[in-house]
Amino acid sequence: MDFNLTEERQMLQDTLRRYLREQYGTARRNEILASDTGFSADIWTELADLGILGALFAEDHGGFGGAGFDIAVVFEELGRAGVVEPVLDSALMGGRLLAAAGKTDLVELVIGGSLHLAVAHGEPDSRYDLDHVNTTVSDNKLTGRKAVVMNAEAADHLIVSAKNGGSIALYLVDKGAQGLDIQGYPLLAGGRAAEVTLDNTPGAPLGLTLADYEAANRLALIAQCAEALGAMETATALTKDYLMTRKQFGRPIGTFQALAHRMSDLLIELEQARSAVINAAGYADGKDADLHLSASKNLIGRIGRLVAEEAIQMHGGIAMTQEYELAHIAKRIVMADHRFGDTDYHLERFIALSAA
Amino acid sequence: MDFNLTEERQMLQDTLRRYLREQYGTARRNEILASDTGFSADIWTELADLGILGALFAEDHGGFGGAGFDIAVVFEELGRAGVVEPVLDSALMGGRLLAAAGKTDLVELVIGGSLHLAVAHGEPDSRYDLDHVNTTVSDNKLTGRKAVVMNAEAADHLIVSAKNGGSIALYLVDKGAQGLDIQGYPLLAGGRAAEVTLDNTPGAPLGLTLADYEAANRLALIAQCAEALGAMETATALTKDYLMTRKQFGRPIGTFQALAHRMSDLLIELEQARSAVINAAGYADGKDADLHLSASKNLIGRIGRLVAEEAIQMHGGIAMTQEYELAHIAKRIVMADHRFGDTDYHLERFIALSAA
Amino acid sequence: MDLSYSPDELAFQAEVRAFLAGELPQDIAEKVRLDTDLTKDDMERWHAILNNRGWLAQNWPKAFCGAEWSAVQRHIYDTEAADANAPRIVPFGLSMLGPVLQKFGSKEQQDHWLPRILDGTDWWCQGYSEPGAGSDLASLKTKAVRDGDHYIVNGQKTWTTLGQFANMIFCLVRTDPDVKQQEGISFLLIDMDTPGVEVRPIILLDGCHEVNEVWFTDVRVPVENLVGEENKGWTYAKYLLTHERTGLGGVGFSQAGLKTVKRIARAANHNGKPLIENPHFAARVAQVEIDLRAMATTNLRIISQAAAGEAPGLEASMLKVKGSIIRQEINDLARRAVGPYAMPFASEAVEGANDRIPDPLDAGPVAGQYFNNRKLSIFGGSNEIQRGIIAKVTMSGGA
Amino acid sequence: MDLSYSPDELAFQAEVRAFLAGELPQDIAEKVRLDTDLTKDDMERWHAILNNRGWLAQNWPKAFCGAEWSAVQRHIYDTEAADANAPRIVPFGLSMLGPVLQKFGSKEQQDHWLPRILDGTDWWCQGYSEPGAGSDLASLKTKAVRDGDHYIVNGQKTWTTLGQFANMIFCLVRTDPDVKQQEGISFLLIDMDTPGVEVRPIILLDGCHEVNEVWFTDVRVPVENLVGEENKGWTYAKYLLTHERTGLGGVGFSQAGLKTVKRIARAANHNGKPLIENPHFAARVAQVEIDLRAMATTNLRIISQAAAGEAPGLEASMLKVKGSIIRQEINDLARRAVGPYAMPFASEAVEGANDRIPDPLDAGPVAGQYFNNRKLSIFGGSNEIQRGIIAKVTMSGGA
Repeated sequence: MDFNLTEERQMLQDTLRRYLREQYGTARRNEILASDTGFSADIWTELADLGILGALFAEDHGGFGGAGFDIAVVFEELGRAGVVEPVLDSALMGGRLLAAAGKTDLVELVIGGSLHLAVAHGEPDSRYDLDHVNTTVSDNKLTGRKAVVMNAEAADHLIVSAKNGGSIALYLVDKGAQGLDIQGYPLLAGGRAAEVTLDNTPGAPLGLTLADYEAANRLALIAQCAEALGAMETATALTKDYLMTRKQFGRPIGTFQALAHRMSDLLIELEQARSAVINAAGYADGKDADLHLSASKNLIGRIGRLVAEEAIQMHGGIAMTQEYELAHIAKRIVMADHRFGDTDYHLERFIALSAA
Repeated sequence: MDFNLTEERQMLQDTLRRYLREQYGTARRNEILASDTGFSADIWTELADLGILGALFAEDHGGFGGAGFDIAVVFEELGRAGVVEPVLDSALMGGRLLAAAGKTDLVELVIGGSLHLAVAHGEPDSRYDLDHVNTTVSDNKLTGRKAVVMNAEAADHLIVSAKNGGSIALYLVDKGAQGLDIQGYPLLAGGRAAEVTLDNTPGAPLGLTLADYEAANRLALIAQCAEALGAMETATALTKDYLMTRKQFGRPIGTFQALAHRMSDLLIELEQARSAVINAAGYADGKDADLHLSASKNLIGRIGRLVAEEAIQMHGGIAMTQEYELAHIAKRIVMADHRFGDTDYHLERFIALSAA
Repeated sequence: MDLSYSPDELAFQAEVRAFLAGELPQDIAEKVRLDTDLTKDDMERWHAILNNRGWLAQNWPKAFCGAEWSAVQRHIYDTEAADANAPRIVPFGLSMLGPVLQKFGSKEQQDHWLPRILDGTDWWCQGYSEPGAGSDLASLKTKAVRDGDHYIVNGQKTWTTLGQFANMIFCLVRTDPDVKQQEGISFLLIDMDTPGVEVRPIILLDGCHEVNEVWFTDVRVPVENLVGEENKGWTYAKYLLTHERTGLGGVGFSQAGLKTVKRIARAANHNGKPLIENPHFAARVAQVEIDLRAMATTNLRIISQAAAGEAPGLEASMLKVKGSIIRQEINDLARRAVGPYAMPFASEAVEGANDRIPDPLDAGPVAGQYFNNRKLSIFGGSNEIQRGIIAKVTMSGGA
Repeated sequence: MDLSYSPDELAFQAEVRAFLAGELPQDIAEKVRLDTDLTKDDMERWHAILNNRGWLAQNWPKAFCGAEWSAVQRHIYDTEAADANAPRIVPFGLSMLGPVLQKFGSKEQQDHWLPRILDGTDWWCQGYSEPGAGSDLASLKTKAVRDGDHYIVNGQKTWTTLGQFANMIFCLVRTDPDVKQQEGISFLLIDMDTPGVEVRPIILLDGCHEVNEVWFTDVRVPVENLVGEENKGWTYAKYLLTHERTGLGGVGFSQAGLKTVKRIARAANHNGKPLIENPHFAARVAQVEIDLRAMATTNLRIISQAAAGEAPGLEASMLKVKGSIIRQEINDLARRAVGPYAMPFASEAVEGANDRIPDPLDAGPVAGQYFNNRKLSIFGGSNEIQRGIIAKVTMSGGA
């Protein structure tokens, strides 16, 4: 049993944390949020140059990491800084699906930062169910509608799921493909997504099935939990600082017992969240992977809500303003609950897997 | 709309509160708790003499009350004082079932305090389900086992449910009836109950069905909610007093913000509980009676747990000792959750009735 | 004890219902249903309709052309209005300034300002909070110095709701800096077109422009705009706070919100069944509904006390805390119910047709609303302030 | 990062498992499973079995005949022991006094007292808390006045766990009344057979006799029973508190408790189906299980830090708070699971065969346990004290 980061991961963490601290402050990030594209191409290139994208892939695929803890380390730091660039969807999910399909040449471009991807799986009424796909395919032409597809506008290729006979298969669809319609919109917590419709749109079969998608989804769950953890760390740190800076009756408000005790409860729950991410990353390869992942996502969802709400409440009015760092961080935390299954979805899955 | 007690009910409340304050202090009550019978015959007689038992019955049956608010007023005061005498089971449920059966002569004895009853409905595996009865009847002879029957040892008659063909019917069984076995034991929160077995035991049919039992059960729900409310009021008052008496660093501990805010939350929830009892009593005759009763019992269960646990926690060690008033009161509150359906049972019933 | 409405109350309820069914513009109701921001014109239209019916100034005495409704009547209106998706009445002139002028204003002030509130000539906003003062009004710094027939006002107010629409602001200003904090404060009416008044928007975390900063630089205010006596403003402010404290539980809003949650959850799919049938979601809905049913009765109890002449003090604080928790929980349920479609930034989306989000659940900006309504436990005296009040009053043996 | 056990650790786990399977008396395990009170004899029997195996003094150095286990080994033992329903090791001599004597005691004291702890000659209890002092040890009032070769002790201790079984008590006593509160305290070993020592039972709210008051009236204690230096007792007490603070999360107890809850809920009927299949109950179980899984990992992280030489300070407080909440939640679930059969007063019932309660779920006194374990968040530094410590340390910039 060992709870220390390896030297490589420690370096990765230090590098990324330092870079984001210097280059991704509130002002810069708020500029990116207000931009048309919703993300910064410069930041993306620099993340690639720093090897952050490569850390998400195994050596076999040209990366130098790819394990659960590599993913957790990267996304915790991205979450800490409230990064809105679509590392999770474009690089991790998209890239790992291409890696699973053996498209090593394309993966190289992802790691290098020059290829952008989107994963179009969910549909308007699928909610969080992974096996609910109504998009059809016939003769490698896809028809259907995909919901809230992250990074669809910027993607060079979309990875699209469709029902091929009785089973679900994944296809690579080019940006300019015929019959592809992308209606983009901004997201509350930053970045952009789109409603994607396909009308007899040609796609190249990737040879991947629902099981492959589920494998990528496991990685996404680790990443999403870790990102939320990082954001919670920032929310907690901001709150701690605020409580010790802001004064009433001549004393920092954090020295008043009610707020002090609530702050202690946040710190206790933050340790729980940290352990949940460790469990997610550490058990994601084992036989009980889904049980652990659902446990972690449920816990992160519950604690995330608590942390976001308490951090705002203990700040008071200032946290209600868009320009304050916590406003964005709190939105990242709460909106994480709407990705890859929410608190209740994973509670139910945990119950089902426990009974099995 | 009117939220004032009628003059009669105000008098009833004042009389009962004064009597219990004077006659049912901690020392007296702890004596009763330690006694073999688990209740005081003197107190019972005095409650009858004061008209408290009569307040639970309509004028038609020789009483002078019997409405939801009469029951709520009486049981709130009984709960406030932590009374362990079986008013709910013996007088209210037993008496009202006999009243429904038209046994006005027996009801008169109940009101007068000379007839003691027990209601034997639940069975070892029925939990809180009302329609789960395995006791059988044939030729007015009953066979089966009844679980946790309150006041069975002291009762002159037991009202016993049994499956008569496809439907459930109620029977009056005499104390000394043949084949009746009563294994009594004390209860954690005071009073005594028993496992009752019947082996071809003769019973007189009361002409009552499950629907009649359900009607009595509605009254029991009002009473149980009101009793728990009264106990919560005592728990809250004791805690408030303690917080303002006990000092640390030269100040009453209640002036420290964390405890002060938690105390405020208890007071807020106590108002919720009070409204829940009003809803239970006020809507118990209407078409949505069961919906309101389930809402109230669920809320009382949740708030009861909060109040009991917080009252103990804010007191600290002293509340852990058996002889302190709060110890008994907290047990009354929490054990109320185990009668007539617990928090989850009524949550589920509320959901089912809402959907209907 | 009697939980049912009297025949008169039932008749009134029917009257309100008929009025709302006939007079509430459908485009406005639809915006309210979807929690979309109303325009100034929307609000003015609705005020005019209510004023026509004589129902705009519900709590004003008849002597001032008010409806002079009983507490129960107001409760009935609130419930029916929320149920019909009517907008709330903008409170600054009607519920806040009006009662203060009626109690403490001069005859001239009453004659001049009150009719203008009713007919919509003036749109008022409130100048109480200041940066760094939190909920502590007594520490305010905006100064008014007498100069002949005018006061010269300098300072800054913040969290001024709908200040961007207002032409008038009622302010607490410090007129005597040498006395104890709560003394030396005056209540001043300021025309926002006066030179030196500047309104700066504050964008809230959900992207909405709802509150503002208001800056005063050498603003000249005629002395006749002083309400009551100089340095007695604290008394008037306290009166206003008490007056403002009815309906704090927001029962009607919560009931309407819960209806929305159920509508969404009936439409939303969860594993091939309507989400409302999922026991975990159903349990969350049921628990908040049960809490709300109890609070609705608490609300009525307090209203009935108020009708009997008792001032709602402690109970108002309790209602505000519990009411905010319940409303916020309902906002949270709405966000959950919508699922992935809670993520789009909907307020911006409604502006450009191109950016329109094809939300299949027709839910409106539920996540934005979730964040926006964190304000319920912060503004107007935070829940921490309320808990402090409750503790102080009860621990000193009050209740 | 690696969450799996090493081969050595796995081998140790197997060894512990085999030992428990072979050596733990079944009657004792059954009592532990049902949360029935153990007799003094039960505890002494189990201590003797562990001592035989060399596993009684798990954290003592080998030099003092201890097992000198690593933190991970102790964690493995704790988990397995809880799983097998082994009783916990009575901590007063082994985990509390032992380490203090080893660090601060004289050679004579070590040679005399430590073997007697191992072989069961002495049963120790702890004399720290005093009435009215709460968790604030520094304000203690029990006095020890030097008189030749003896101290004369007067005063009262309270909440003395299992004091009814003890023949020895280690006490904090005030030896210098004239200095600041935390100074002037000494650490004294007192033979409970000395005239003037009186033990009075405190019956807890679940009816159990578990704690006591201990009164001292002119009790003569030989000076050689002073540990370390006079007036330095506070230092030793703090050392002991730190030492006591491992395993505070009670992970093993919670895991065993959760197993019990599931067993009961599989057997209990709910509307014709096992209770465990009811989604509301299942959700409660799942949430606490998820919390427990995370806390188990937090526990291991802290153990691994401790093994690396870092003192568990803040983290121990966090574990104690969260651990107590989780255990209490599990107690609450057990009580719920049992339904109406939670009402009988079971501890008394086991005494007389006539009063035996025919509980069809074989659940033991779950409601009594629920009340009894409210102590987890009160005794040994209440959760409020722990939250204060956490806030103080982190707010000052520590973590």
